[in-house]
Amino acid sequence: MDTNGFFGNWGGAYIPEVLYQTFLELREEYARCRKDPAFWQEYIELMETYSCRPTPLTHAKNLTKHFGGAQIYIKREDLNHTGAHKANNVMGQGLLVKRMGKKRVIAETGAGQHGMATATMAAKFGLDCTIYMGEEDVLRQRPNVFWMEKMGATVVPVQDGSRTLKDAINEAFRDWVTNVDDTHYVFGTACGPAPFPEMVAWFQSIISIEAHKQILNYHGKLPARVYACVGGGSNAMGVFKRFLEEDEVELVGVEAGGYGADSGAHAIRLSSDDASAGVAQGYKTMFLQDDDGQMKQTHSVAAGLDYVGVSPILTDLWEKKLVRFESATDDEVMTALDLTMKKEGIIPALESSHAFAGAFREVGSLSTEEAIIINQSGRGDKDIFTIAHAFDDPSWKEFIIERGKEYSNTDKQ
Amino acid sequence: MDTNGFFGNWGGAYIPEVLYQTFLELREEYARCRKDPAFWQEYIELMETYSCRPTPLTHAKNLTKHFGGAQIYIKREDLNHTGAHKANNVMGQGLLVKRMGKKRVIAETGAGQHGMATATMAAKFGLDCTIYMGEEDVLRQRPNVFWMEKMGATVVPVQDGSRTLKDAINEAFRDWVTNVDDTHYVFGTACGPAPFPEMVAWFQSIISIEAHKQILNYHGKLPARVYACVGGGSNAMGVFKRFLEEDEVELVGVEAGGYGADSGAHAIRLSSDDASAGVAQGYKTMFLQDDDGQMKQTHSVAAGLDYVGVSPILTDLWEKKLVRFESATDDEVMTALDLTMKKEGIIPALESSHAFAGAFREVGSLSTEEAIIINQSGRGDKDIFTIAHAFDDPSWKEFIIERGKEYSNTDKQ
Amino acid sequence: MQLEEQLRSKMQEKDILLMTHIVLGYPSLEVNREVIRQMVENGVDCIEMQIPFSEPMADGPVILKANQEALATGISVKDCLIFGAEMAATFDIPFLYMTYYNIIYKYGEESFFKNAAKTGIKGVIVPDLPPEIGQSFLEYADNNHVAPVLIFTPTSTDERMRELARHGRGFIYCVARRGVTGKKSELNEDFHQYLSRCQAATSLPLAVGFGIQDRDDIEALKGRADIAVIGSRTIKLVEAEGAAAVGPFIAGLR
Amino acid sequence: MQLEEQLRSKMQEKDILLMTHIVLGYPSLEVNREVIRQMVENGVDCIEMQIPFSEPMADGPVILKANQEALATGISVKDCLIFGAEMAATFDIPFLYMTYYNIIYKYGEESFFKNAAKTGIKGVIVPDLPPEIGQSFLEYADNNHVAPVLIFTPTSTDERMRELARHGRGFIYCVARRGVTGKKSELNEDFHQYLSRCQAATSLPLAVGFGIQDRDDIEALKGRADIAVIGSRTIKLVEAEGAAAVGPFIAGLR
Ligand SMILES: Cc1ncc(COP(=O)(O)O)c(C=O)c1O
Ligand SMILES: Cc1ncc(COP(=O)(O)O)c(C=O)c1O
Repeated sequence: MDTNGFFGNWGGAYIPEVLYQTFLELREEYARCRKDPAFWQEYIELMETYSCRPTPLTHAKNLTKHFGGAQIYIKREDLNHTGAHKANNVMGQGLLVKRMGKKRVIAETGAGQHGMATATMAAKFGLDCTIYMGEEDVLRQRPNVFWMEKMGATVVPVQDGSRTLKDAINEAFRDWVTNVDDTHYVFGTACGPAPFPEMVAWFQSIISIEAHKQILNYHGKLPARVYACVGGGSNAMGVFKRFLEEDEVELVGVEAGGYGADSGAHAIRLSSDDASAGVAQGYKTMFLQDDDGQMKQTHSVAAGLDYVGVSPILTDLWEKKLVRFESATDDEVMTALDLTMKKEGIIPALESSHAFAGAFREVGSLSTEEAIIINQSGRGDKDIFTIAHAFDDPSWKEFIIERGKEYSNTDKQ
Repeated sequence: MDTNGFFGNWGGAYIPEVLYQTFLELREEYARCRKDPAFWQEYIELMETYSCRPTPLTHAKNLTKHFGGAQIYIKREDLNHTGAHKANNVMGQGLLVKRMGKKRVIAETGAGQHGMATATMAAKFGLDCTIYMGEEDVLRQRPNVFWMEKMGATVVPVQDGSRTLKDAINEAFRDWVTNVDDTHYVFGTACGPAPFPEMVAWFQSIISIEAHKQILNYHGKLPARVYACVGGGSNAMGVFKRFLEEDEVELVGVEAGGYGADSGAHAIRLSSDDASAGVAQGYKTMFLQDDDGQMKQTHSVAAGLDYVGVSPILTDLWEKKLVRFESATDDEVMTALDLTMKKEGIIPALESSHAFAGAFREVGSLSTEEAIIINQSGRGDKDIFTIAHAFDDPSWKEFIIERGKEYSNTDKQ
Repeated sequence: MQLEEQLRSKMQEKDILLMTHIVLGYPSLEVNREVIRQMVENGVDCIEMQIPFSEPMADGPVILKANQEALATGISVKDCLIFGAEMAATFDIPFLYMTYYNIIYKYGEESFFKNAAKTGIKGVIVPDLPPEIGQSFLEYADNNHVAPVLIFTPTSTDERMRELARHGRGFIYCVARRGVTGKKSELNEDFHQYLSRCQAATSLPLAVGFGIQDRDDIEALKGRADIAVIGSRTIKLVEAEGAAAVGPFIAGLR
Repeated sequence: MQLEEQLRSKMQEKDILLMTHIVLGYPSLEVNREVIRQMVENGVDCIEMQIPFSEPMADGPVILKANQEALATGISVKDCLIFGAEMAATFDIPFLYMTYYNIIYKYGEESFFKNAAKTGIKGVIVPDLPPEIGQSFLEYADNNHVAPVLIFTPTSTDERMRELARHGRGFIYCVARRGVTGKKSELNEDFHQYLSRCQAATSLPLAVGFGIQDRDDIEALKGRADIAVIGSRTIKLVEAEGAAAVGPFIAGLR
């Protein structure tokens, strides 16, 4: 990151003037934290005692046998408290908020995982909390909304635009410019204005710091490849970061192919030609936008991946060919999920299942002497409404119909 | 455990003759495992790389402040893979099954957590799997049923008796006596015929072996008390076992008070006079039964606690006054759950919330120099249908009604 | 006369004896009474009366349901014992109680056996009490001259059979196969070898049960076993055709 | 004549100038045309025309909705620029574009400013481009004699204001409060202190916007600011009462 927050041609801080001072303070506090080994130590201790770090690296022997190629290792971010890697970033920012003395946090959320994590952190740190969530996502992820509210957060359904993640981000910014003095905006992914991309990637780097040690320990050498799904890019940056220092490790980001790269209904920013350079939501990156610069509708079966932009750090790595980008369609993702459940007893989130799908496509052609790491960014429990729906499970439907009827009847009384 | 499987006056193996030989082999294999340090080592490694052990011990500073008494520490079994302590037992038995060369596992399940854990283990170890679950519980815990099926298990709804846990156990025994040669019955709690109570408690003792080290490390001395909820008693035995060697630590088991001790609708076996000594489901313990010895209906808001019997090891410890037993009503439990979510950003399972409720009642009267440990046996996500229902959440109901309507409509087409 | 003697004297007259099973209180004691009458009149040699239990772990769907429905009518253990006494007093064949251990444990082992002895019940079958943890049970049985009937199964080793035979009285109940009551058993070569092992392990009469359903099954047992046990089959018959169907069915079995 | 000069000459005649805001294409360019006519005829001194953007991060609900509905009609950036040119050619007051940076970035900074200059547009307001990362933007603006209008806010330090003033042209847009467009601002003592700080930091004319709604607000600004900005207020007026209501409203403001 240069002094203006750029990574190569990407990033920056395209922010309304009213936030200038706050970003200055944030950048300074962040710089102090980075220089202070005690801060990272405090962060590690928090994650060890409140979340479940280090998360395991699981050798997926059955999947390995199934594909007959490289040894498949799964980095288990699903075992974090609140069920996804999002906790890493949020807890780190929580410590920062305490240092800055702010009393309130806000956040956007798509899949609801970042909202859950932020509501959790706010409860633990005793902060007021408001979560902005596209109305579309509120409907898709009602269980997460329920838990956020139970933890004391206010969840605001955003009814503007496409009523998904990007609109929630805009709305969070509107809140922030209004309540800038006492409020910190806990950005949920490695996007947004500097220093967010770098800061989020820093907190998430705990994933690859652990995985690097673990794979050397279990496999005796570095992995041939590391796979991660790419929504905003935080779990990908997290699991890539330490391995970027190792030339022999190929890093692969898997984007949401939705109904297919040619369908127009996807969220492929880097692995197709549909995106172009732009500036929105405070930063410069490759956006899915039309020729006028208006953002397009995106689609993915995974609520956490259908985002128009992508981390400027990843865009820089893409441009420099240091990370390879692929995509996986909704259908491929459901197949990969199904296989992983049956073979390993592990339920990846729909987001994470993209990384699995991307890896499954290629792993068979690697030697059995090699290893790959797949980052399981989260667990699939949260997706039961989507997954049961996607598998068209008849008893699930019946169950929901019955419950619905019960509630309709009691409501009438 | 004596040679006949008794702990004092309790336990034994009251099994049909057809199982005699299998139990002999099981007892012998178990004895070999206990003597073989490599087995425990293999178990630990499995839990470290597949589940998330050691699970953290979280200092609940906000709850501590709220009650103004002893330091509250929470043992985080919710962070296990599949979301509860049940994984400890199941993975251990999985290793045993592999040694015995059996190809199929069966299990009973109440809350669905043990079924989830068993289905998961079966997927990982490549075993056929059938789960027996009371029809009542199938309805209460549909999400768990969905995941078990997706992991390749067959879930059989049991329509006999009270259609809950005890009936699922009976049905699992019926399967076992039929398929005894190739099948292992993965008993889910520290009950049933010997060697199950001791074996399950042994695998679960990993909880207190870790917690003992952790509390000395964080608090500098032993805790004054350790709290656990008591269904069958496996999580309680797990978190008590190591501390039983320490005279100064008081152990407290919290049973399901349901609608209250006087209501008749509860599952209090040891902390009220409603239960009496009996023999069922293969072992002798205190059962909730009538004067003829017929088992009674039980009730708890927590599907995993409404069981008629209780671990014979706990009954022995109760008789010897080495563990104190209390109960918490459904209402107290919901209040404790609510407070824990708001104060700590942690969502205990309804079962585990009983331990919290029991601890909250007493912790204020202990000195702030002291510490207590509450065992959070599982996470509450699985309970969303029950919890949202119990909190009477209007947007949840609306959401379910809407979904139900959608499904009704598409089904008609 | 004790159970074994009684049976042996009948065995002199017939090439195989018949034992039947009923669940007390299902569908009612009145129907039980009628069914037993028909059984006795049509040549049944011995009847096991199951005192219902809420957790009949070793029983299959038919008897399981019978247990539950009997209990749902409100029948008590005391009702069962009074009825058992009445039957023993009325009919001149040996009656046994079959039940799970908890029923006896809660009633009190000593009182239970005293009651049985006093009311003329000849034996007790309990499927969930292995002899090594049933010492007091076995002692009370012997002291009261009520036969504790033990069970052999295809999974029992020769050694285990000899151990069981040491404690069993009256006869040995040989379970025909793995599994619970109610499903048809294959009476094949393996089964015959199993019965030979049973015979070698004990001098007590052998009863064979689990899935014995018709005249062919009984015919096949002749010369290999002393007693054929008809269990769920008559319960299903009563359900389908009423108590009156039992007499002709029994009559046609031998 | 460049923007600052134009404004200064008007400031000689009036005790405060009026700048208004419209969102191009909302509800349609036809209505925009009529609204602008009424504004000009009733004494508005300067108009900022917002080129709609799908992500108007700094705008409140009224303008946000206007952006979205304009885009839903299918309006393009080109449509907006043609319309802007028409207005600049038709009416003898300075017109500005207001938009988010991405619109200009995608169009091409150089082409955008060339177009603006050629069609008589006097200035550009972009709320999401801080000058330190807008070097090329600022250069193209200066080269084409189109004023880049920069923004002061109550959170800006004196130092930051001086830095902004160094890059700003035409006038400084002083945001009256924290927050987004559309909500009423308290024009209290704090606000007056803030305006004094603004004045001290720059010699450019000061426009005050965000929440200026009526004659009283404007009255209160006289002597403290040079330009009062009416934003969402007229959009709401058109929504509620149609374009014809704009003229009388404007006429009544001063
Ligand atoms: C489980 C999970 N994985 C991945 C993502 C995508 O975010 P990112 O690309 O920042 O990791 C999300 C976003 O919600 C998520 O919930
Ligand atoms: C989370 C959780 N805690 C506790 C229990 C109760 O079982 P036990 O008493 O054996 O720990 C269950 C049973 O399903 C459970 O799911």
